[in-house]
Amino acid sequence: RAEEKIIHSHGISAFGDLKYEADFAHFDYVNPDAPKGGEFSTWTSGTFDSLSPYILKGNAAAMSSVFFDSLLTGNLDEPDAAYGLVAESLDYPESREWVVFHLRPEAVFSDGSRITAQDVMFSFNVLRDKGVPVYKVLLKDVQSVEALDSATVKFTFDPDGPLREMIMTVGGLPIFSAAYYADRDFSESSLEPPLGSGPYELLSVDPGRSVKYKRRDDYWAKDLNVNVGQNNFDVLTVEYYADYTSAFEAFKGGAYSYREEFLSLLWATGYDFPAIDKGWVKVETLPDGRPAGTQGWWFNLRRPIFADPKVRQAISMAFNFEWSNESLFYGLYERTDSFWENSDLQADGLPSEAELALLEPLRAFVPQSVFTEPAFVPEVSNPAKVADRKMLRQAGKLLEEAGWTVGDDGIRVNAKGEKLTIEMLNDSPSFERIFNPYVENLKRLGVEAIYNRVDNAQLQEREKKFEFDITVRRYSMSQTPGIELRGIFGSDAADAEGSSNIAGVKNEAVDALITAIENAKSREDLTTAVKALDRVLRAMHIWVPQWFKASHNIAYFDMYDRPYGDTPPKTSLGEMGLWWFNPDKYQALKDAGAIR
Amino acid sequence: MSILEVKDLTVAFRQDGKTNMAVKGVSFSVDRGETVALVGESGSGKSVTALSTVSLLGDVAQVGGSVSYDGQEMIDAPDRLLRKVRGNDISFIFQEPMTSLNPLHTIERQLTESLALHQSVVGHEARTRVLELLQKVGIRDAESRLGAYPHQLSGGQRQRVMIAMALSNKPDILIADEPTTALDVTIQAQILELLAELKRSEDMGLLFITHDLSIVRRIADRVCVMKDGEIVETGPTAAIFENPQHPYTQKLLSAQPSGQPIAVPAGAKELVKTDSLRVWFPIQQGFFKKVVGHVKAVNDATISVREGETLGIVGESGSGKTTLALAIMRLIGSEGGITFDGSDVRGWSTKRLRALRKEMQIVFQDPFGSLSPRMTCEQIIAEGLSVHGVEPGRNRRDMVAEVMQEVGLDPAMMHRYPHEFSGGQRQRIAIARAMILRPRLVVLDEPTSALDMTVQVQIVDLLRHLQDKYGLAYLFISHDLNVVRAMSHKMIVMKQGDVVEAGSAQDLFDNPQTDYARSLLAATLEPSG
Amino acid sequence: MALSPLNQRRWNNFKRNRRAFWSLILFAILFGLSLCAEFIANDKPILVKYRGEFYAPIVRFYPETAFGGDFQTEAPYRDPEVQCLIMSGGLEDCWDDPEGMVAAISDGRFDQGTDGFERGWALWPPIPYSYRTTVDRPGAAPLPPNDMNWLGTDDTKRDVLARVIYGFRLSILFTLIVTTLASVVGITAGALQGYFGGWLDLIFQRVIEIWGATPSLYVIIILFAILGRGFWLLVFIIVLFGWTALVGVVRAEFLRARNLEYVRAAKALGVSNRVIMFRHMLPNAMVATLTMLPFIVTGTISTLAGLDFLGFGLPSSAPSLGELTLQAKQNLQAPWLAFTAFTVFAVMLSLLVFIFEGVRDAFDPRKTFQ
Amino acid sequence: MGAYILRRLLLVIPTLIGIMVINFALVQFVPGGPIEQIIAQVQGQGDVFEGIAGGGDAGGGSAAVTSESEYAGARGLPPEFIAQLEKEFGFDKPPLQRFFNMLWNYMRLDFGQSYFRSISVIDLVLEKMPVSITLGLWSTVIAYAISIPLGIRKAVQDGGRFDTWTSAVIIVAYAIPGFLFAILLLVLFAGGSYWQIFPLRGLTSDNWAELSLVGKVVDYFWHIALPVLASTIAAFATLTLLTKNSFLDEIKKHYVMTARAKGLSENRVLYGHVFRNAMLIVIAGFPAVFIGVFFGGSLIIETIFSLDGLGRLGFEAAVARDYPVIFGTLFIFGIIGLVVGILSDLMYVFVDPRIDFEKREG
Ligand SMILES: Nc1ncnc2c1ncn2[C@@H]1O[C@H](COP(=O)(O)OP(=O)(O)OP(=O)(O)O)[C@@H](O)[C@H]1O
Ligand SMILES: Nc1ncnc2c1ncn2[C@@H]1O[C@H](COP(=O)(O)OP(=O)(O)OP(=O)(O)O)[C@@H](O)[C@H]1O
Ligand SMILES: [Mg+2]
Ligand SMILES: [Mg+2]
Repeated sequence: RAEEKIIHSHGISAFGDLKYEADFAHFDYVNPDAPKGGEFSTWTSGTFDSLSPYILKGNAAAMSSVFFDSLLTGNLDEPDAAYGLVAESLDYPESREWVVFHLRPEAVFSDGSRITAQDVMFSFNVLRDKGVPVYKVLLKDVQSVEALDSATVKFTFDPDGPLREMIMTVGGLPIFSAAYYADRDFSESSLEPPLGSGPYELLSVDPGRSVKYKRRDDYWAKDLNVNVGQNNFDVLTVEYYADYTSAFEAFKGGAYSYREEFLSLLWATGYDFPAIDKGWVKVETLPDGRPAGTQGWWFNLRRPIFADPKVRQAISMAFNFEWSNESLFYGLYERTDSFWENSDLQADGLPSEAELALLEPLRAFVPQSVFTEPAFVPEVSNPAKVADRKMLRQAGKLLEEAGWTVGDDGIRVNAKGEKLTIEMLNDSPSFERIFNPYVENLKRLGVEAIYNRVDNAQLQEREKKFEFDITVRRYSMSQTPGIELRGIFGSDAADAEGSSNIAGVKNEAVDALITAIENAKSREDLTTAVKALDRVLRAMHIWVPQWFKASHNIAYFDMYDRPYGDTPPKTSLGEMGLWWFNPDKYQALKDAGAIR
Repeated sequence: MSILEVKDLTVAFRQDGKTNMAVKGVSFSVDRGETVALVGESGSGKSVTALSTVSLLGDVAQVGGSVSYDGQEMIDAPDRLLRKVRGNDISFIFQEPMTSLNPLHTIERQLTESLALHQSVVGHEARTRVLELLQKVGIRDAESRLGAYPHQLSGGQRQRVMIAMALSNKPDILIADEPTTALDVTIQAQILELLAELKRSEDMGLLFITHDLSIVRRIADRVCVMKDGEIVETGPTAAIFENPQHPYTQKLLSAQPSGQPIAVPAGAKELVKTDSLRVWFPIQQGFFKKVVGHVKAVNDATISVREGETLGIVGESGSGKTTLALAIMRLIGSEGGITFDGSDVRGWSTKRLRALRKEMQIVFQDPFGSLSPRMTCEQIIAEGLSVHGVEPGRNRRDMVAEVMQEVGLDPAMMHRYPHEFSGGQRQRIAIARAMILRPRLVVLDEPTSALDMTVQVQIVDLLRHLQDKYGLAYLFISHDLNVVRAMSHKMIVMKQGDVVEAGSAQDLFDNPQTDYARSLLAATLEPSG
Repeated sequence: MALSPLNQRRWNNFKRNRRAFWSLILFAILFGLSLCAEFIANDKPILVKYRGEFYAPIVRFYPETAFGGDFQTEAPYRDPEVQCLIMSGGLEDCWDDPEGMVAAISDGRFDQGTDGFERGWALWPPIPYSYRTTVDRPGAAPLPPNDMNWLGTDDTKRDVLARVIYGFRLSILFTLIVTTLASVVGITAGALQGYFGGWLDLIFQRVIEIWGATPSLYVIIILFAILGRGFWLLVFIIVLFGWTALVGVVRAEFLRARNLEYVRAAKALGVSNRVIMFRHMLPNAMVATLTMLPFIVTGTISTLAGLDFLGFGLPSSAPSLGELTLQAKQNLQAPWLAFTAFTVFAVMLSLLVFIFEGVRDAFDPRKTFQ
Repeated sequence: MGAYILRRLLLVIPTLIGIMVINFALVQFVPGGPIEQIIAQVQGQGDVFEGIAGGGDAGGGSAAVTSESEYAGARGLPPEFIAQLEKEFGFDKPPLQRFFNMLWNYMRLDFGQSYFRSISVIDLVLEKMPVSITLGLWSTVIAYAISIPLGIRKAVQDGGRFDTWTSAVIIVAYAIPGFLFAILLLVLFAGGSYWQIFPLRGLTSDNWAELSLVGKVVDYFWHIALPVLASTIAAFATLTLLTKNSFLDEIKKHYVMTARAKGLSENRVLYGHVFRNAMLIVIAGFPAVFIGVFFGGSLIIETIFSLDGLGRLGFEAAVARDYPVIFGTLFIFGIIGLVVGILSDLMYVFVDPRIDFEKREG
């Protein structure tokens, strides 16, 4: 295999194509001349007691990863590309079974010491052995790492692993100083600011209350092309509040300057306070281009009552999203149709030629509607009434077809006389108001639905052992799906206790499609395969899809500028990196008394 | 002008919408250096009258008329004036010393408090004064008693603490409500002497409420006789005694428990017997209550009583009479033998004893304390009936009414709570409670101390009658030797926990052997002091 | 049954405390009304006349098909379709424009001669919602009060008034049962310990200490996981952990009272320990208990609310006052929630405190009324 | 008495063991453990305070941060790692052995470390104490300072106008749900919409260290005003009414009359004589209240005012199944509680010397 072509590059992407040339000056979405200065402050919930986000122990302060650089860094234009940061360039074979990173000589830690291959090696080892457990999963497929010399490091991967992503995975690891940790235990949490090489250093920390980071003027990479026009604020502040209301009140009073609103209730009713009326605070809704996340009620397919897809579909129909959206969500959400909602991986209409090519061999394993009907979209119910007669009538028919007829007491029974009883599990108080009308609707359908709220640990335990009928789960879906889909939809995971495949999907077609996704050689192939999978899964009715919000609701004191208007980069608003401080606006606010 | 002037005093209590006039227009006065005795029927309003003088009744009672001290009106007077007068100018000795002391303060603290308040005497000086006072009222070993709590004292000791408290500020007027009922004759004489002394030296006025006419005769300058809330007769002592006008006065003066106990039937069974009974109370010190010694309340008592027989127990205050009685009743722990009706009850379980309780009853020295505050008179008296199921078929309320009548209480008062009675009335409730069970042995601890002569006669007659009819055995504890004499077949004399003399009552009265007994019994023999 | 003179006196005393007396009456009325909650607030009619026959939906199950509908499940009486069916005697036309037809029939505009028409009617409770009925009003919940929902709706569009009525019943029943059981057990245990003392006291106190240190939350989680969530289980658990509240107080009072002279007198009378404890001493040691009881009662309601808060209380569809308070916290923009919760609590507590004050007074021998 | 105290002290040991046994046994049956918690974290779920902090929106929509690692979580944790965690947490040993290990460590005063933080349990508790002491101390002080005199005055004027309106006020105050009141205070007096007078969170300002002593004191009280008010508001009712009723019971007794007859002022009578007789329960409750001051936690008030106290610690530990913290605090507070129990009983004797704990035959 020595004759295999070795690629030498300044960056890498999942499928090899890079948008930016080797000598690009800056990413397109930044303002290369953004002025530096000012302070950006926002809030987060809870408390913190540690500055190390990479270990199991402690609650790390928000953004405490700014201390570190990595070999490669991503950008907001391409979902799956990475360019060299600490690494000047990298070499890898086409098979991507290994990679060699060449470190920049100027890359130094904040104490002036050089970042060496040994540091990279150390970082890898320490993360895998002592880091948060997820690194164990991520780095499982790295066979070895070796420092070829002090500026060159080589990773070798398991040929059976997810080679497409491995280089980016190891390239994205934070780099710690081996010397610094020589006399410190990496796995113990502390509030001592760690030695890193990143753009910010700790300014101050008030445990549990706030953390401030200060921009480093001597940051070695501040003028590097991947950093141009970024890291514009002198100070980044995160204020901590344990209570949502008090955090909101604090914002009203100007205790911090930027806030993204996640609560539909507040967004709809709370944003009318004096600072807004006076024009001090700007309130905006910006589009969010990320995949929406796959949130829904998942059926436990292992349960015999859910064996018939008609039953599942009927139960799904009883959920009146339109009513819920209007009555409970202030109309701020949209219905989720797809497992890859809000992305171009979402299937729609009838299958394309390419998809058919993938699907045809699997015809025996998939519902026939995949071939004959457009990708399944949940029916639209009447928003005015929680119980939509028409819908329930249809659902009832489906249940009847599945052999569940209504008994004398109004509850459905099957031929064996068993009642149609389902328990809906949940641990989140905010979901109760959504469950309750749904449960009432199910009751009108003759389904004896029981809503059971349990505590978090118990939910985990029951989900782990698959002891539930229906539960709520949200998966974040990658823009470049890969091996993780085996965990979520793969047959192997269906019976493995504690796996992510809580629905228990066990279908050869699904398995085959996941393999196709893993092996996709181009983004096009990948898209086709994912769409096919989406189509199949949707036709299987393995869940009751919930809803999503494809926008950022933000409010901020009007003293920032940004390089884009109303169309932010797809994947992020970049408020902390791309935005910059406008001293004039700030002064105006200050003069008006908006800020103390 | 008189220093204390009471005019048209009326006191009314309201209950269930009915008004109950306890005092109906009483007028009298007390001069400096004068002793006025207030005598009369139990429940006639003496205590209430006394309490109204400095507005101590609180708002349960409606007080009318006028009381003036040194020209100042006391009724509805401002608090500040009252506070200045109370305890300093007008002092009180309450009728029921057992419940009138703060149960959680040591006697030292209670005594020094008034000293500090009105004379600003504190610290060592106060302590010396207190000791001096206690010695004056005849408390032996006063030093060691300073740290005692009221419940650790005998009835007479508590009464003397009360007296000491009242005298501590050398008041202008002393209102003494039955101050000597729990005291033996010797101490009583000592106290009276003390009062006379104060009267002389401080020109103190004394309002003296008592049932003991011999005392009245001895110390009073004037006498007011009360009945049913009114003063029916008043005049100089000699005149009243010599020539009583009102029929009640006449009756009162002639009444005197007398006569002889009815002879014990021959061959009567021995009912109760003790054998070297001993009760020692540990003296504890410090927070950890280390035992540093013992109060030998009863040292070595051997007694026996037969059916139909009365054993009189006399002895100076604090000599262990009450303790002996409680021990026999097995209400406190003791050492030595107790035999009841032939069986040794010492080791008996409480459960087994309970059945026996019907047979032996006690009338406590402190009637008020022994009545459950939240039960009515009826419930209290009837309780024993429900426990022991006496005489089924009879209406319980009728039985209660009957026994109340027997002890001279109006059955109409059946539904009152204990605190709504006078001291003498409460005492009779306690007697009624014991007698209604028709027990075989009754321990009577000062059962007549708060009763006027007419009632005393009635009670003594009743007791004798019951004894005759049912063959009851009595243990009769009293300081009132007239009553003891009228009741007892046998007697013992106690001193500091020991039985110093025992024998037939006749013999003992006629021919006491020890000096102690002689001095104790001497006083009675002369009808007037 | 005739009252004994003493109880008569107590009752008179109680009555003379106007505040207590009226509180008792008011409380009795409120509680009595809430006991018939189904007939005051319900999403089913009390009585239906359909095709000449009477139906009582509150007490019996009728499928929609009984009224000519097409669902075999329980008839949704609030649906205009079903209302129309009832009023018209099951006319097919109801499926097209139920609202219009209902209006027409009510106005008498409807042609009586239509084939198959038979005028029916439904008698509704004053509040036509049950505690779990979702109200069909446009807009996002919680909705402010209007003539449909006098106290507005909660955050699931359920009528607050209906929930309060049911919630009052549930809370009061719950707390009365819990408080009664817990205080009977607690008072008895405290009395026994205080009265007898010695090893009984020593050991029992330790048991209580151990018990008191047991995390009730875990017990609740475990029992819920095994037995499933339910009213009686919760009653059981709260009693299990609540009875110790009074033990200390009662024990202390008994430790003191057992030395008093009247106890000795009762013993001398041969009264049994039980009677001494409960007839002689308890009334005198009851001050603290009587004072605490109203607070234990409301405290139990708060406990229930707190459990709801943490998600370990009654099922969330249950009409709990605690849940209402939580919603009030989460929906500060909807003050009618907070206002209702507060008012219900304040009224309930005041009534209870006043009643118990009256009881205390009635048992106080020295209390006299002018 | 000495023997009794000795007996009590000796009984502390079995009691403590009993407490630990019960709790340990219980925990064996509780569904879910720390490992499940970690798995949940890896899968991007399981914020224990979600329900408390408010703001959890079912809509969630887009998560704030979606990183590579989150997708990876779906692949599940390797079993060997879970085994390793189990070993680390000691779950590989049989329960009995774990229990005795724990007791042995505790006997040597080694309380171990939190599963989820690099801090010893003792330090953790110490870290949270300032908040708990602040809330506990001041609300207790205020509650007692107001309730007792108020209750006494109400007893003296029983049935009067003063009695009536104060009853109304304290009952209404009691009826206000504490957290609603807290939120109300926060929005009104610390929020951005009305009067911004008080700070929103914390015990002190950021620049506390630089303040003068007076400045520090002022700053402290300025910060705690709202939380203390919120946690005190409901505390008056019980104590006031208890005081009042206890006084009513005593105030008409004979010894009070004696005290009055001495000419004592009304206050001296009430506080010097009646108080001790009436307040046995309240006085004897002091030791317990005292530890309540130090170790009490108020989850909701702490959360609303972003204070990090024992209330949140306890809740977090219970929900996240942080057993070292649960058992460590249980043990520490257990010992203190038991000792205070003894003190409290001795207090009875101190208050009322007639009391003893000896066995009484009927
Ligand atoms: N509980 C106790 N603790 C300590 N000493 C006590 C206790 N009870 C009584 N005494 C002491 O025991 C002695 C005897 O008391 P007792 O009550 O028997 O006297 P008594 O003869 O009845 O006197 P009196 O005629 O005054 O009632 C007294 O000195 C008293 O102080
Ligand atoms: N609180 C009260 N409520 C109702 N009636 C009372 C109250 N206190 C006293 N009485 C009644 O008032 C009357 C007078 O009582 P008082 O105590 O003055 O009698 P007394 O003359 O002192 O009698 P004794 O010699 O028995 O002590 C009695 O009939 C008594 O029942
Ligand atoms: Mg009298
Ligand atoms: Mg005596």
